Amino acid sequence: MNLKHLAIGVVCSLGSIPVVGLLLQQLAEAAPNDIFFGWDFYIEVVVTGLLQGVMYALVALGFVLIFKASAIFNFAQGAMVLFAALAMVGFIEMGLHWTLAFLLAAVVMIIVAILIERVVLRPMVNQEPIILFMATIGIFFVLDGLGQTIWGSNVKALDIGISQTPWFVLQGEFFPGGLRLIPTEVVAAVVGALTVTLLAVLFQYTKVGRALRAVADDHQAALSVGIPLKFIWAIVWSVAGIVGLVAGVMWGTSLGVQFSLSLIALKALPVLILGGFTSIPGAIVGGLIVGVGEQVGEVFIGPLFGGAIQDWFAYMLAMIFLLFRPQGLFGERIIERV
Amino acid sequence: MGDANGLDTFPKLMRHNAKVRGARPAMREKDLGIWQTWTWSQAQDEVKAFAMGLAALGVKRGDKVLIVGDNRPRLYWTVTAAQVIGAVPVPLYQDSVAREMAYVVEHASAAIAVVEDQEQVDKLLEIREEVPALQTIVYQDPRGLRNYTQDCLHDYAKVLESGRRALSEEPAGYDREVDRGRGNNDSIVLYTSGTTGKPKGVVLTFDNVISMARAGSEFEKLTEGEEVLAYLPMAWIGDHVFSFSQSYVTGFCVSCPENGSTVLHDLHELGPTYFFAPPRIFENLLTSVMIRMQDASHFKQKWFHYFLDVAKQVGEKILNGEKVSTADRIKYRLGTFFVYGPLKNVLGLTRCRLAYTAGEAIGPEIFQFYRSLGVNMKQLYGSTEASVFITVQPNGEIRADTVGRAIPGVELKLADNGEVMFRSPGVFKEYFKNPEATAETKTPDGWVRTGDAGMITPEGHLRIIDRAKDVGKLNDGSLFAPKFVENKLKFYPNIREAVTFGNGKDYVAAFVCIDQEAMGSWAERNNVAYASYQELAAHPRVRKIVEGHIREVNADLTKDPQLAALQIRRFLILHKDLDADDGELTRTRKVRRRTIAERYEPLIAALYNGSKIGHIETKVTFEDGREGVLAADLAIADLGGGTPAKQAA
Amino acid sequence: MFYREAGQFKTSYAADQAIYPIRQDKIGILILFGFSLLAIPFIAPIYWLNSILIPFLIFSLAALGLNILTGYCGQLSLGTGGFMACGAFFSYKLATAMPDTNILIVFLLAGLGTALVGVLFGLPSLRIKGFYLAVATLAAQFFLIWMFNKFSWWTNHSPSGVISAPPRAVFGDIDVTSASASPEAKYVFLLLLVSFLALIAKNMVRSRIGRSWMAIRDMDIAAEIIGIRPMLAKLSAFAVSSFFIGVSGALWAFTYSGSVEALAFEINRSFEVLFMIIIGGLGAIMGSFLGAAFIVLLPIALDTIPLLLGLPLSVETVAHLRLIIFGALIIFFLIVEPHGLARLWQIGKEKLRLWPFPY
Amino acid sequence: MNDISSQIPAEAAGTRQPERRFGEPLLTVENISLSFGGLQALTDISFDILEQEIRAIIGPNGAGKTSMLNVINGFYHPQKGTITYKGNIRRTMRPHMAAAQGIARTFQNVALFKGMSTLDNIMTGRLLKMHNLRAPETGVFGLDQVLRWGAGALDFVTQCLYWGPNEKEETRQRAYCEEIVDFLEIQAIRKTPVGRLPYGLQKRVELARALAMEPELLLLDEPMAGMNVEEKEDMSRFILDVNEEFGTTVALIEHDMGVVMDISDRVVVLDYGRKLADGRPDEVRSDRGVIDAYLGVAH
Repeated sequence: MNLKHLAIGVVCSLGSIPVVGLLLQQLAEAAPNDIFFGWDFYIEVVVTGLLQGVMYALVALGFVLIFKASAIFNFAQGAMVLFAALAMVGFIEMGLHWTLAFLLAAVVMIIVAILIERVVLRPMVNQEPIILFMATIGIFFVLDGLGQTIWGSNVKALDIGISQTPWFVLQGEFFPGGLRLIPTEVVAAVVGALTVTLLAVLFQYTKVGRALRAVADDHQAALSVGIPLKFIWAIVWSVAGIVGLVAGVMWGTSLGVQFSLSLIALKALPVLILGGFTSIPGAIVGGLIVGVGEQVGEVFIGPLFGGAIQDWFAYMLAMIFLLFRPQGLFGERIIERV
Repeated sequence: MGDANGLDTFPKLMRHNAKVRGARPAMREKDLGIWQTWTWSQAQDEVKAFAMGLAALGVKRGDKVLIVGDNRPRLYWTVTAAQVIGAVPVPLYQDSVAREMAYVVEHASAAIAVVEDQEQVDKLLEIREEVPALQTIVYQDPRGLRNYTQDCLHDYAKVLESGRRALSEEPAGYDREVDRGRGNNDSIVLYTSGTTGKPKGVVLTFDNVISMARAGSEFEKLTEGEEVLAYLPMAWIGDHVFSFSQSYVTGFCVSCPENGSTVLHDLHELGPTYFFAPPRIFENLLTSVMIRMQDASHFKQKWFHYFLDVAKQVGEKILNGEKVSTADRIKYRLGTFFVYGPLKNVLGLTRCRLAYTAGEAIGPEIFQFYRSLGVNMKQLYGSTEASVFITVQPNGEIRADTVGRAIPGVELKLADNGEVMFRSPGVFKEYFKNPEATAETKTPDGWVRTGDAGMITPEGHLRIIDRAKDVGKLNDGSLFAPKFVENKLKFYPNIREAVTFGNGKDYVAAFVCIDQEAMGSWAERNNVAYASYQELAAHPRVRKIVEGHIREVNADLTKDPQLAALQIRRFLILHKDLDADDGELTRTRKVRRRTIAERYEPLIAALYNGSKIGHIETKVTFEDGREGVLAADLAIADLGGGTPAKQAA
Repeated sequence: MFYREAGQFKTSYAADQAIYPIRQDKIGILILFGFSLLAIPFIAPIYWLNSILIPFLIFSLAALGLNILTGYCGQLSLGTGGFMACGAFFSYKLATAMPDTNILIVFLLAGLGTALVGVLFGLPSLRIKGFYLAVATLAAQFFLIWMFNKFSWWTNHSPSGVISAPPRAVFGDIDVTSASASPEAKYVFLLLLVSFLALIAKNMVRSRIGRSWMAIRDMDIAAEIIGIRPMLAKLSAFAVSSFFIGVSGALWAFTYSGSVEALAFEINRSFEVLFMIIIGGLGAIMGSFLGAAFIVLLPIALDTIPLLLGLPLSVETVAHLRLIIFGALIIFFLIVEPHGLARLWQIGKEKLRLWPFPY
Repeated sequence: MNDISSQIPAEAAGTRQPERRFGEPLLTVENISLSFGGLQALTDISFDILEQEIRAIIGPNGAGKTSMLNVINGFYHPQKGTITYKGNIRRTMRPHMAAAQGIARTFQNVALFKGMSTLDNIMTGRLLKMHNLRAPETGVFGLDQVLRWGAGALDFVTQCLYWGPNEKEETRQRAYCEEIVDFLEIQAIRKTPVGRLPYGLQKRVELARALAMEPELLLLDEPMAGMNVEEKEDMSRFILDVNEEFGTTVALIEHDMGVVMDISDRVVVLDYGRKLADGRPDEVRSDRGVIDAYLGVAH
């Protein structure tokens, strides 16, 4: 958890906003008759993107945690998000208060994590990464099927008391109509920030966190100093599960809890490429960049392609990015040794 | 003697083969990953060129040409090439040390040696001072010899080259040389590694070798389609006849393995149809089969042994063409599919239609095992002096304990002391430069003493019981053949060595050494704890097992009135293995009877004075070279035995 | 058990390097091929041909393609669906634009076009490896599907976005495409085509190009030091792989479904094919076929079993249960035999060769 | 062309020289400096390797020996200094270009292709020598390039069909590889997957793969690491044989001083990325600085 990196990332992503804005200004001027954008509109787009980005980052965070600790590319992260959200909705439907339901869902996720470690990971220690990756796809199917078998496959609303009516803030000269903000997204951003901070503290200052970092650095070495690898894995998967729960709640409140939630994991992948598979700040910054990039791209570049480019825009962005920095924004530089 | 077609020498046979089957394979060698093949006409070209090359090096008629190396086509061709120009090839065991080589080189007064590689070159260079007669060394594989500057060294390829040049200058030279050969010329000198004294060079003429090779081939109806693996030393008569002479006579192809470490693999690949191996190799193969099967699943083992039992009951009968019930026939068919076929496949014996074993007695269990699988395995009795063939078991008359009938052309008789004597067209000309030994072995009327004691069974088969000089008499006057009994005991895997006594005694008694590996694994399976060989050997249950084996041998011996007196009356299990390091065995694991008689004198006495316990102190040499004294009290088991003796009487 | 190898020695390198150096294998494969070609079309029910054998052959081809890239060259790709779509739409456009061209040439051109696209999306592999590359290939997946969905030019402006394969004949007048073709003809056509392509794949992997792929897979640094140009090796793998996948996509559209839309080649299709090669066996031609058979048959088996047991389950529950069992089976399989069915096959063969000895 | 014996220079055969004679410098490195970020791996290194000699590079762990080899075969790019190979000053170089110029290499930790058999590994070493088809040289500008592409495409087709020129070429190269198998005495394992081989044999297979490239300069990175005495003797013999039979120039890194003293003609000693000494084994052995820095530590 390198503060310098974090700072660079934040500055970069914030710095990109005016640049993007400027570009868009140019664009707008080039075609003044077709569309006209005001500054407020750009900012609104960017802010929406940033908030969306936090949500991506939350999902990506789960990936990074697991990849860091066990070099497993956990494709089931999306399914864990859905499963957690379904569990929480399930508890709420049983009449529990959402906070209690959240806690219970967290417990469920811990149980799931332990089960995964026991049933899947432990017998597959020392397998090749691609095999483990395939196994997580297996987990993806199981969780998907299980969640829907238990709780049904209808779209469910998740209400944790956040209003869906947009807020309009900063009304004034700059934003004639006020800056339009969706409360859920704001809350998500705040929660996301909190989660990251919490994780940072956890990693930095607790014994488990230190062990975790040791494992991430070198499995063998960690084992040789007596760090219980299996326990660490269970912890990491639990944390990833809880992070997934948070993401699930956030996504669920805005989109409703439904099957497509498990596919938002796919959205988190370019975030990972941008940020690097092993960097938590990378996940955050990457998320922000993808969120903003996607919104901006959709609004300004989309029309050139006939719209609806979110599907692939983030990937293209990430791929172009990779050509210049193969290890991602914050990934460790790969020095090949022979 | 000669031949109707005038094919009385190997060069002539080669020319004949190149003419009538020039495009058929003559030799193969597993080299560079595949079986490189030479047809008869290609082989003849090589021989032609090399013969001329040898002549160019100054080799003359009657010269001896030393040949040293593994089985390689070029070395086989060297044999023929030397014969072309009337020189006499002298193959040597490739693993002999320089000192042993020096004797032969000196004795044969060989001026030229054709060798395989650097290893052999080094040995010959080492002894060059001692044997100045050796003027020329031709090597086949130039690897590592780049910086050898001795003038006597010649690359095979260069010799071949000069031969080709000579041929192009005088194309008729080859035929002229070949035509000069006569059937009564010396064809080869084979040095036998005698157990005592210096090796003797057995001189065989073309007539000797070719007539016997032909007789053997006709007896077994060998064709040009046989596949043979040449893996036994070229200096041994068996290899010379099976993988050289018979190939020339019938035109079949001979294949050389890649190297010593790949023989089994090459055997599996080649799948010979005509195969020879000493009993030791068949035994090792069988042991490895049984060991590998122990790792198989329980079910598979049951399955395997069930069908082996079926084979034991009916396999030989089917092979011998006897009557077998349809049910058994079906069972055997199934067994062939599930077990025997695959087993023969992994052993490389799938296509084998004739397997010879000779040299030593083969265990009946081993013999029957292979025969029951459908491998037509036969025992053969022969010697260098006979150009191999003396007796062979004819099809349908296969017994584990005889070596068959004299093959056509061979006469057989027993001397008064039981020694086997024979007379045949294959009888050797002489021992090279050793008329005394020749006279000792060969009577003026052409009979040859084999040195083996034997009997003729009522059906006319020869049975070898021991070396003639080891055969003695019990006090009641009956023949005592120690090795015959010992071999019967040693066929049990649990028994590693056995020494029997009886010459000048009232009855036969025995020392037995258990096989640590076999008994050890028995002990492990049966939870018998032991700390040392000595402890295991002294274990009562071990003694019971050995006793059981001896009783079986005794029961077997009673069946034959000629042998009933050989039953073992008393025995003990030695507390240590007989060891070559202690001088109790020769390096080839032959029992040194005198040493044992001296060292274990108190025990022998105990065997004959009725004691229950024998006490012994022996000197032993430990692995680090220290010597120590091992003391032990050994229990003596008494099997009684008045009854069977009476039965015999 | 069936092997009698003794005596099958090789006297030339050509014989030693044959695809099936053992006679029994050769006979076995000829019998299998003969049976598939001459017997199955007559004895297999239409249902079998349509819903099992035809998709099996098409998936085998796709798996073969992905196996070349992932199994032999070590480049993980999740863009299979996208490349299949390329093949499907390219061939549709070509076939409708040039109705008189032989369908085989159309497939060939569509394959070549897909190969080109594959090379384009393979470019990042020169800089990145492993999962980074896998994610990058998702770009191809999403972009391509989006493109075929978005622009109606690809579907000849069909309002539904669905393309319907026009009937095309081979060997004179045997119709092998579109819904009107007889399943038997389609099957035989596919069998011949896929076998031929599999033979080509086998030839490639035992030639120089295949060895350069495997070298890159096993140790790229050592490969480069031996003189292999990583760019050439990787891009050729992308090209060849995409060609195979493209042809399989074309076959999917033309022979299997007859009419297809871009969504048929969604990301799930990519995973499906990836599963095939993992379960079948990475780096094994045979594995592609075994894996395809497994993945094609598994859902059918899963659907049939509750029916057979007479369990009164709703369609939805069955679908969910199927997901669970499918996922669990995959995990189970990966734990038990991570090297796939091809390895099992190979072990079985070794066992038979060593029989009666244990392996 | 592909017969090993034709690789042997004619003058090498014949009388054994008491003093081995070497040719011109095959490779000269001058003032090489290499750093990674702040880490200085090599500082101002200069030495040369003469044709046909066995040159050892020794030094304690972290002395920069492997980095030196990496520079020579183009894996690392030094910030300063020049490398002259066969009389030409080398510019930017990728490892595969070095391979094309006749530099082969083995690695400290065996870098075999684990998924392939011994024979396939060696065959892979022949990749640069394999040509199913060769485009004719016309000398016409532009046409040659077109012809080369055409030949490349045809070559690809022959590989797909495993037919004609491809089968012939595979067979030809297989024969060459078998010569190497024979030379290094690994016949018994030719079809074994290399992953199943014991370490010592793996090292031998790696040497075989390097030899398959018909290198002029063979770089060996600790060829005897982790071997027992017997295996070391075998390996030393093979290295000497290679040097003698094929006239291959060898540069090797080795820790076993006995081996180095036995088989090398000249030794260069590195320590902390700097050159400490350079000369014949006996000279180096008695060098004060070397004893202090290296041998002294070992005692």
